[in-house]
Amino acid sequence: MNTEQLLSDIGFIKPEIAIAITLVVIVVVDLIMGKNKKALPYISIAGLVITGLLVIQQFGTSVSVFKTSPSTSLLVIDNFGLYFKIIILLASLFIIFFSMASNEIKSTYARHGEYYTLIFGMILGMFLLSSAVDFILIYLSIELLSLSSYVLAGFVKNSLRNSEASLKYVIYGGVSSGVMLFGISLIYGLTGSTNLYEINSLIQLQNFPVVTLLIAGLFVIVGFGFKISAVPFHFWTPDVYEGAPLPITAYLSVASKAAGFAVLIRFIKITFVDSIDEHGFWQLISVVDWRSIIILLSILTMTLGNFSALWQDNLKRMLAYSSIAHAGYMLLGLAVLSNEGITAIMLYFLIYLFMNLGAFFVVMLIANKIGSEDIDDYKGLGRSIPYLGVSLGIFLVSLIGLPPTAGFIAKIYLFIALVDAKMITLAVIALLNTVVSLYYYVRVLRNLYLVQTEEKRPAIKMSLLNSIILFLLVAPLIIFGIYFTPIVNFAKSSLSIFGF
Amino acid sequence: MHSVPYLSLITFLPILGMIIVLALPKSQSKAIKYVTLLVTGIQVVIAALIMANYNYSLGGVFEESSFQFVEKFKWIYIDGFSWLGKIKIDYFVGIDGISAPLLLLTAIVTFIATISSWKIDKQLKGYFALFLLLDTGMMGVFVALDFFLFYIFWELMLLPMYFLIGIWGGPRREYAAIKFFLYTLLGSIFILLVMIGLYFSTQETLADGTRVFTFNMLSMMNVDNSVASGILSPLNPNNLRFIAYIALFAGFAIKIPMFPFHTWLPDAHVEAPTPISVILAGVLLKMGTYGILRISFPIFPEITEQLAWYIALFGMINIIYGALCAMAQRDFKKMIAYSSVSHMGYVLLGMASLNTMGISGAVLQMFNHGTITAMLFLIVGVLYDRTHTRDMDAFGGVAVKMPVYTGVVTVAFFAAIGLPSLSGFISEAFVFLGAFAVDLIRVLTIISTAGILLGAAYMLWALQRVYLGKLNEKWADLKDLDGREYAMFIPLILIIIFIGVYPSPMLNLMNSSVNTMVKFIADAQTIYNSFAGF
Amino acid sequence: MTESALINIAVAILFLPLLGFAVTLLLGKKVKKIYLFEVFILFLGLAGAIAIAYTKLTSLSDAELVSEFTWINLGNTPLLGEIKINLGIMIDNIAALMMVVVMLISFLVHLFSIEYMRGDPRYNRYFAYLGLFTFSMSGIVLTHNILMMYIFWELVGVSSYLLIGFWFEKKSAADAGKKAFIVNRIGDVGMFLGILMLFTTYHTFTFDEIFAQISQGVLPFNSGFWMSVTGILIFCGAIGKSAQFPLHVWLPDAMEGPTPVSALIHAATMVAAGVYLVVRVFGIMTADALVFIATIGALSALIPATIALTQNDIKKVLAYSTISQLGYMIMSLGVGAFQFAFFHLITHAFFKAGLFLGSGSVIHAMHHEQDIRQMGGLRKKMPITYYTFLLFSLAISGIPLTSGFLSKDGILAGSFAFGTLTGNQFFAIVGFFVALLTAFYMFRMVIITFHGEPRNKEKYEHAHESKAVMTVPLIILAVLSIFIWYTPNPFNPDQGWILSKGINTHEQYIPEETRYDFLVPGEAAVVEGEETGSVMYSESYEEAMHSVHVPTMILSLLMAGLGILLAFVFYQWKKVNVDRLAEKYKPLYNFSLNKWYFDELYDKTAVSGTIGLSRFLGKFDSKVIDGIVNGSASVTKGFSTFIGKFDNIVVDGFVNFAAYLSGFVGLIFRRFQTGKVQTYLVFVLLSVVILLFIFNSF
Amino acid sequence: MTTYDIIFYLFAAVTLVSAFLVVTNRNIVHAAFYLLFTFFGVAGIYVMLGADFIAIVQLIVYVGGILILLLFGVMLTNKITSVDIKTGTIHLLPASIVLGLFSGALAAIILNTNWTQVETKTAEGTTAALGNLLINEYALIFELLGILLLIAMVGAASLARR
Amino acid sequence: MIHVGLTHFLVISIVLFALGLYAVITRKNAVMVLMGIELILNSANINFIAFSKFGNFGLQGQLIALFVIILAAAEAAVALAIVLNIYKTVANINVDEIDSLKD
Repeated sequence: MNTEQLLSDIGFIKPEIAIAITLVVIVVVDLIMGKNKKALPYISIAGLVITGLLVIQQFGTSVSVFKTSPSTSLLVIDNFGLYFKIIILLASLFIIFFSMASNEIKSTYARHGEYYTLIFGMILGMFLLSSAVDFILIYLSIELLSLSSYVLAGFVKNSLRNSEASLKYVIYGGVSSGVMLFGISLIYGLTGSTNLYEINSLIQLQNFPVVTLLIAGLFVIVGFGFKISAVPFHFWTPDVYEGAPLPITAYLSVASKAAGFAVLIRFIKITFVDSIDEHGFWQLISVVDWRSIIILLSILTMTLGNFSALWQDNLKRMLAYSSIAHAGYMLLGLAVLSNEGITAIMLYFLIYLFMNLGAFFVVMLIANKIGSEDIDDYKGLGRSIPYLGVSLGIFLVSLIGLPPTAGFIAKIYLFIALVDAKMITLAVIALLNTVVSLYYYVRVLRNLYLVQTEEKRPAIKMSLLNSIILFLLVAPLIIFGIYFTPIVNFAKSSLSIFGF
Repeated sequence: MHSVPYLSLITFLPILGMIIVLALPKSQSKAIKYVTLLVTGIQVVIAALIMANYNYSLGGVFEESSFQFVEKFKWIYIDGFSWLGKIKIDYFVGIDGISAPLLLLTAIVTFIATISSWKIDKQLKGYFALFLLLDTGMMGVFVALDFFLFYIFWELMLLPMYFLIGIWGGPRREYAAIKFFLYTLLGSIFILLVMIGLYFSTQETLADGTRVFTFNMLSMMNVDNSVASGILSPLNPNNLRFIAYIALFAGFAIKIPMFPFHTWLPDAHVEAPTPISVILAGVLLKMGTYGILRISFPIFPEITEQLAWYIALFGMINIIYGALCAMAQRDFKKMIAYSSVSHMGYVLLGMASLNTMGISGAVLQMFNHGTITAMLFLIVGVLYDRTHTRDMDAFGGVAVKMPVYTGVVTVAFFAAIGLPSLSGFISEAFVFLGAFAVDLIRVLTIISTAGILLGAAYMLWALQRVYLGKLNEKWADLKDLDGREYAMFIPLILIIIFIGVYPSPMLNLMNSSVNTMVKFIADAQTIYNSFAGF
Repeated sequence: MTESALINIAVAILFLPLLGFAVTLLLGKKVKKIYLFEVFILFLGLAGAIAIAYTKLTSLSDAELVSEFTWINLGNTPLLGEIKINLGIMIDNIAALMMVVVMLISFLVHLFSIEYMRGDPRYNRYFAYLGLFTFSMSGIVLTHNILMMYIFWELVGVSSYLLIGFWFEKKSAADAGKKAFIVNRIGDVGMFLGILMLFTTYHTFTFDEIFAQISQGVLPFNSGFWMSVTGILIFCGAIGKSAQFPLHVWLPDAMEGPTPVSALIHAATMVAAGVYLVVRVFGIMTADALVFIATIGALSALIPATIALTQNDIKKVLAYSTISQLGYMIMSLGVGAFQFAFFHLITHAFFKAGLFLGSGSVIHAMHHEQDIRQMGGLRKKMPITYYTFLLFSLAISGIPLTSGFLSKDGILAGSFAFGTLTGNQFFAIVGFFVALLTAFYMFRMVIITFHGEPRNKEKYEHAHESKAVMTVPLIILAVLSIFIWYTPNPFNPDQGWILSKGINTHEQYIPEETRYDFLVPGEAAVVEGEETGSVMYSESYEEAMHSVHVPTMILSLLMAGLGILLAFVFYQWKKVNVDRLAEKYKPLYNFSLNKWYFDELYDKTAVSGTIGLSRFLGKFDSKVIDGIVNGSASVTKGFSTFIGKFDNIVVDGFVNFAAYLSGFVGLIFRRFQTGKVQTYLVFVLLSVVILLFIFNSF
Repeated sequence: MTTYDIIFYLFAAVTLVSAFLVVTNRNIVHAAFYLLFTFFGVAGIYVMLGADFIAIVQLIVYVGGILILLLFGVMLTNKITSVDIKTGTIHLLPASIVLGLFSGALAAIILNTNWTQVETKTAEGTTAALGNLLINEYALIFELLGILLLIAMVGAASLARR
Repeated sequence: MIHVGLTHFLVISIVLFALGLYAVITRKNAVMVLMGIELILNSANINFIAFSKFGNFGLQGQLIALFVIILAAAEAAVALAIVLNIYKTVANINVDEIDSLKD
């Protein structure tokens, strides 16, 4: 590899570089400006917008860059990764706005420089994760992502729950990534490579001991499962989600999960898929039965997520479990092992982005006012907050997956993929889960509207900015619920993974 | 054809109304009510125009060309590169003789429910907005011919209904609302699954000759459109059509509600405010049976024939069981609710006959039950408004103070009993005539006739307990009906008597379609049998 | 008059009372005298009915006037073929005669009610209901198809319900109305099933079309057995409406209605509709069905007669006697004496309406006292009432010179003849025995009410003869109870116009092998029957009736005389202490007094059974069916703390089983979420081990 | 048994014994010091595997950096806990069983696997080669690590400073 | 005794891994838990280097080990900062007592 090659490769990671530059700019500006930190969010937004433009520019490219050998590389730039980068960027953009509105984050005004730096650290980690095809890079990006999020989860220092969340997160994350690293070492020991494509061709050529591959794979899945909070690797999720500052919780539940899914899909598809038949179904190399493993994980994930959510009194915690459940649904799309399934996941994520962030946003605005995330404290609130209440209603209905919201489109695409693969039983299980989920989502609506209280509930004044953000979150759910051609087309066109 | 998009108008007009209602300030309560009344009133006018322009000779059911007032546009058209090919969902609405009576019914019942909503004073803006949203959902279900569209409308009704029961309902409204919500959602997920299964089993040919999967219900009814690999395709020897039929049927049965899925109904009715009970019983219950007629029967004709006996059995159970349960009730509204269970049993029985008289009877019974039971719930509402109790044993001798009202009650009750010359009789008689003619379900039909007797027993018992006998002094200052209440009852009474005396217009309205359907199912048997050898 | 004119008049008099009903009901509150409109309409109706009957019997005797229109036309249907439902009216002799009876009695009852009901707060509504009834009854009479018959059948049921419960403030009245309707419905369900059989087989409701197909040998399920079943099912309607055993229990209770109503509906017309129905469909009745009918009739004649012996309520006695007389008619139909059944229907209508109106007059005078033990000696106070009443009693007992003698004698002769032809004398024995009982209990009532000393002085003092508007109807009915209107020969009605010209014979259409042997006509009879329509039945039956005519007459006279004599011995001359006799045969006496305990029996079995079942199902529904989903309390009791929490969590009180299960699963999941990060890691390791073992393919 | 073997066993013994002492010792400061020996032992093993440069980095970073850091942590926080540190929680038994299963399975699998083994030459110096890789093929990762360290620094600082 | 080979190194790595996990899941003190994590990382590193030597996979293994060591340092810093932070908040770093966030 020569310098020219390096320079031309750098051209392909402009978005990542833009993120890194923004990160550095924030650090520098923070140092220069001293106590005045007002500019930081706007710098972040500018950085994100520029990055977004760069990402959009890249659509359609399909190259592998940073070659480690003539046949292997660290990164690939393909539409699949770019799609997830768009999701990550959108989520990040919203999170910046959330942070500006959040009382929790406002209370840490003095450390805003670090806050935005860490956010950008996460973004960089997620960007690399979405495109990485080498275990080394995958591991290190996960660590970059994790390190930033550990700190962010405990960012409000003097809050016990923040600190507790942070500690649990770091211990859990450290062990998970350690186990994953051990798994990677085993794969390396078998194949002598860390590149997914190379591993794939080696597995196809040679007969590696299946059980070793299985345990190594499982170890790797521990790491990925930790990121997407798939059961049984999810335990940190509710505790950390509840404890962390709300914008960070929202961010973890969408962006970090998206990156995790991107890498998980890549891992399975690149490493273990033999070929793709004319119907878009993936033929697994017959070493590890990934389909069964993922089916099991997804059933566990959605079932546990939904059933545990029934019990939660804290809305944040409930949403944490709900996000676990949604991860379960999305895993189903992977379990199908088909292009259609992946399209369904991608579509799901795009919609999930709006509905989940929206729900968190409303919860945050209400918490700002009433200082509680307890569902029982929402009683009778509906009439004093008409717009927030209705928006929350739409987000929750969308999370349930009822038409005419986009949540329905997300679900139906998933079920279309499942039925297409003749996995009817799974579809039934998922649908029954949907019914269970109704209980706890509707419970919020019930407290908002059905319960009548004597006491006067406070009205919540919304700033213009917040109203616009709220609108930007609600509108796509309704519009895409009724006319979903564009997002489906977007997801379908982004299906191309490099090398296939 | 007709250039006026009647069906879109009648379906989406309430949405427009909802937007206006939402835009009005809270203080303009009169304006909100009048907007709603105007919207529902226009719907009745449109429905009347549709009936006036309706061509009685066209059959519909499975043939797109013989549907009327058809509007078909590309809605979702995804031209992806994926092997799945194009995804095509149409905005496809139209009516035939099966849906036309129900469209009319919906317009009328909604209009009357609006009048009955006049006294709502709590959060009335929200109420009427949700009410209008519900209206759109109901209309949409009856006009949709694309399964996807149908499903969206079907689910669209859930949430407004949840809130309408949950916010404006009685003491246990939350329980009732969530129960309704859960049950119907549970039902609809089965429908959803079958819908997707059917999607993968049906392809239609586009103008350019390419084949695409489709949600078009009418295409699903045509065996030529089947894809051999589809799990619900009759061409597939390992198809799951039987299971799918049961799932689909269960989904619809919950809405009917069919024993043993009926337990949400009494609770929902008891807690719902009067106008919502009226809508619920008058229109929503019909959607279950309508769904079976519109979707299950023509898409799965061969299984329909196989399972006709079971459908009739459940019809019979509904009739007898509902009637006996109604008899045991003390709560007036609950009794009426169970009577709905019983009356919907006739619809099932009629459909199971698979012949013209039975299905005509079933469709007519849907219409008649819609009007009669709407009236019954209004009756309970009138009394509840004045006394705030529904315990039948707490009344007595109401007729002394409210003679006109009692007259209305008598008409409604006798209509519910199936007294000849009132509409209920025609449909019940048709159901029995149709069902009795079928050897297979004759015994069930004979058992079902006990419903005639039991119906009279519980209705008259209720009439006696509440209205006859010595006046309970507690109610010494009851007032008879006022003008608004006349406005609710008189149209319904006129409809009930008109259909009872001269049912031909209604029967003619549906006749071609019913005949088409009967023939379709009968003919399908041979077609589908030819695949059995695979 | 032309045929179409007759039809037009018939349609007019059919719908006029409906108009009267609507106008009287709607204007009842505003216009006080609107009832006169209703009475006037009835007058028109009566005139029209007489005109029709006269024309029909004189100039159009053999014709059957039919006018119909298509009500529902489903066209050619795929599986059922052509479905077309015609409605229409048919006037034959029987219908014309029946119309006169209905209109006449209805008119008289209207007149009578003007005075009887005066002062009632719902005066106008009463007349409106009477109008509705008259409309419905005319419908039954004039219909040419069984569906319309059923429609009007139900409508008379409703008007009867409304009129019985007219004084609905009285619980017993409201109860009685409900009971009448529901008990009737039992019969109606049977009739409805019969109609279903007919329609399924013949695809039409029109009598003539059904008959035509039957004569071509088309039978339900191609079997005579099912033809019999169909006939019996149709007859079920008659059992209900004519209060035949075992559905007779509603009629005595129906006496809660105003007495003129009892006269009109529950004595003269509506209850006779059952007989009229069987007359209409006589052509489809097989021998088996007829034996069933006769048996029901005989039991219905006998049982109420024994009950009437001990009743003390003047209207109850009359009610039981009505059932008994209707039983006679039904029995008569069953044994094949078709003409006499209808004849008795007419004569009975007049004298029984008279009896009721007479009792109404008495009750009116006694200020609504109905217990005969409170009466006595009224002969002097109310002479017109007394003498008419006496005449009616003679008629019902079958004393010569009355109309009752003629018709009853025919019935007895018919059953006697049936006995001689088949060897089954059961019906004849019952007939004669009931004749004895009838005479006895009628005169028991006459004597106690009108003879002797007044038992309740106070009420007696206030009693007085009724006004003319009440007595005139009585007199008219009394006049009509004399033989001369029906036949010149007081001992043999055969020569009378009513049998020779009025009541035309009905053919039987069913295959010969399913008929009574003696009803199968010989060659000659068939020819003759077709030509004149005046030849009764087969020759053998006619001969048998002729041969038993004289013995029957003597025997029936003996029976009636004996009955009257016994009544006088017991009650007038008091030769036998009745109370002691009752004491001596107390079980028998109580059995009769308590109406054979039918009400109690039905209450204990059918009524409580149904209600019990419904209660059980109601509970079952809320506890079990709902409980399967909702989880029953007992299951959840052990988890009460859990549930308490759970209630808050999901929805208040939503102890749903599914939710319970979900909650339980959730609870288990919850156990893992200890908040201790090291525990979590243990679970992760454990999961990896488990996954390893599951997916290990060593 | 060659010298190589003897040295190996020596290092192995040091590593494992000290590691065992780390996890079982009640005194956290002692444990931290035992960890020092473990890191030494591992460094020695690296040397035995011919990874001289890594061994040195191990010593510098782990011993010089991480361990010191941990010791600081211990010093700053042990006031209360060092007195009464229990080696077990109530989950000790089940945790040990699970861990035993886990490790047993892992060991069984790893030791039964037929790993790729090729005859290797004696190790040469690797530093230059590693350096080359680091700024050529793995330049991206090199940069990434830079940012990672920056983030870690910022993060740690943001939490630690008052 | 056989010649020292790959297996020997793997045994060391497995034992270190197990000991690390043991520390993580049983020790109450958060710093001890962090030490456990370091042991785990070390065991993985031994694997990488051993495999790369015995499999003759080139220097990649060593390179990974190098990265991991750097990363471990960063992680240790962050983790320790968090531990210190929580110590400041609650004066307790016993991991099993930090459980206010739970179901």
